[in-house]
Amino acid sequence: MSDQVILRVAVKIIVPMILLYALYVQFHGDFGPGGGFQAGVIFAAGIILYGLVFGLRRAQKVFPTWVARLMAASGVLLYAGVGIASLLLGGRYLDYSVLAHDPHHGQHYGILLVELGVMITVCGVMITIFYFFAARGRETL
Amino acid sequence: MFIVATIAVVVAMTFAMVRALLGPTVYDRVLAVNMFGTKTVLLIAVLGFLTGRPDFLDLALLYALINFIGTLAVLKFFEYGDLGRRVDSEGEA
Amino acid sequence: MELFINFTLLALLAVTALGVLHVTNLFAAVMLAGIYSFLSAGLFTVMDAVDVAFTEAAVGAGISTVLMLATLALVGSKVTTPEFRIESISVKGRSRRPLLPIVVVVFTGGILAYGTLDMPGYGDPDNPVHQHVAPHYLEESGHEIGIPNVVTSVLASYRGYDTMGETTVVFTAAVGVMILLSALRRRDSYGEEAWGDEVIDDMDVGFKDAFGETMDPGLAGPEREGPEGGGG
Amino acid sequence: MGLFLDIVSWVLLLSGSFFAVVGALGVIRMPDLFTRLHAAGVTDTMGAGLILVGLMFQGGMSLVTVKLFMVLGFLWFSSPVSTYALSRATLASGQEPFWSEDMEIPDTARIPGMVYPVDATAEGD
Repeated sequence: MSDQVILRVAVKIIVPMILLYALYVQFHGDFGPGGGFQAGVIFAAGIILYGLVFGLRRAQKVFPTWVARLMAASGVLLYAGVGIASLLLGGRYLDYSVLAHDPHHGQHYGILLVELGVMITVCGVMITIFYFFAARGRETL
Repeated sequence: MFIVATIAVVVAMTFAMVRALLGPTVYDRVLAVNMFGTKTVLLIAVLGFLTGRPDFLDLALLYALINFIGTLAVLKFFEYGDLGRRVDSEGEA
Repeated sequence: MELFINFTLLALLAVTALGVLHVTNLFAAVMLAGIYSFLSAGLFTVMDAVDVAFTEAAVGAGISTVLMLATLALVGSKVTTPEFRIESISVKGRSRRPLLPIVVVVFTGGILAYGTLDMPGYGDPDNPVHQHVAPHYLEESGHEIGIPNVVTSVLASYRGYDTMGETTVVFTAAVGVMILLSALRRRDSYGEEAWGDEVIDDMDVGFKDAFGETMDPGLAGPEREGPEGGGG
Repeated sequence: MGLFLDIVSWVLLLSGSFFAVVGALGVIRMPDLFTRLHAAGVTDTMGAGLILVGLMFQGGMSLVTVKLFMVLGFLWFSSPVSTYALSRATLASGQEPFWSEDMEIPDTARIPGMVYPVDATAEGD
């Protein structure tokens, strides 16, 4: 099989756009449709597209497995940590109003952090699952 | 006028689906699914104008970006039988 | 007009579902599942559930096709034909026809459809859903939370516990996949001398990087055979 | 001016709908995959393009138009690439298009390792 230049060039152009769009979905989620879960999935889809065309090994150089696993765990940790922080600041668990002087700002920070946690976890989980499945597939070849 | 466009898109979707159901080879089905994705992008865009809320365009944008991935995954699978390989010979083969 | 679109999309959805059942090639089923996802995203859009449609778009079109294909790579795309299954059942003694499942399914479906007759109409403001907390969310979200998208404020703030549980579930799913596939790999490694597969070695190296050098010797692959030239 | 824009957008929408339906019809009616690809290309370029440009006229100078423009850009970017990949994979799988008997296939268009019926007949002679 000769090399597929068209495919690789196209993917090189479109992957950054997908990643950028994931960030847009993440941070625009307060105003329009979208949020952490969708953004995480889209980000992971970008990495997966890269892996599909450039191969698993190169994708794992760009986005190492341990990073994906670390993300999967640390997102949940961030989410729970926001809850703990609001406990320590005198509120109830996951009550973001105490995170800042103004309850509105507190809610903003809280939602931002929580959505970030969701995105990090979902992205890490999706990429981890893809890596595992793709690696298994290679064994059966 | 959006109504005409909507109906046309829905009819095109139906045709694409007939091809997906009939499709003698798997590649016909891939083609049908790819076309179905494009038609969904159009449907969402037109629906946004039809109902007077063009905010739905984010969704159309997402489909336009993501539709590509499924198609590529399927094709790669058929050409190489697995998803983890690089798409040329110099990679790992 | 919206009725027409709804009906057409629902009819197409039903046809796709039947098609998924009908085709015996699992690749074709995956393709049709992709169409199913597109259709349901369209329906969600018509029903104004843009956030749900967004999720469907991202997951259905992007990830699930890839993951289903990856699964097919592991299990193969052959499906056992119904004739074969009937034979395998009749071997046990009584010759059973697949009539009973159909009767059960039709009966259950009929009961469910009958149950929907008592439900309030779609979008009816008298729905129980719209009576209790939903009005509060809609009216108070503006000055309690202060962000324009009510879905996000419900998801992340009012129902923060639920979302945290969901995130944990997603994380648990990843842990489950890792455990299942790692266990399979481990069993393989006892029997075989070498992996013959650098990719998995790479993954093990990543594992070591993340969690230190203390690894179960059964899990760790053999030494990597020098630097590979690929990837560049 | 508003009426003029409306008329332009109607014409674009109508012709786009026409191309979408015709292309979809072609996807059903065409005999093999490569000709079907051609028909699907009509819906992807003309159909989607005209409909989206028609919607742009309705959207006016706003963010909506920018988004429509991006959608159109991505569609016109990704759909030829996936058509290319699809036709390539189909060729590699051994399915052959309707070659005419004496058709010249240039070397740049050949896929290494694939046997073309034209060569087979030439060698046979």
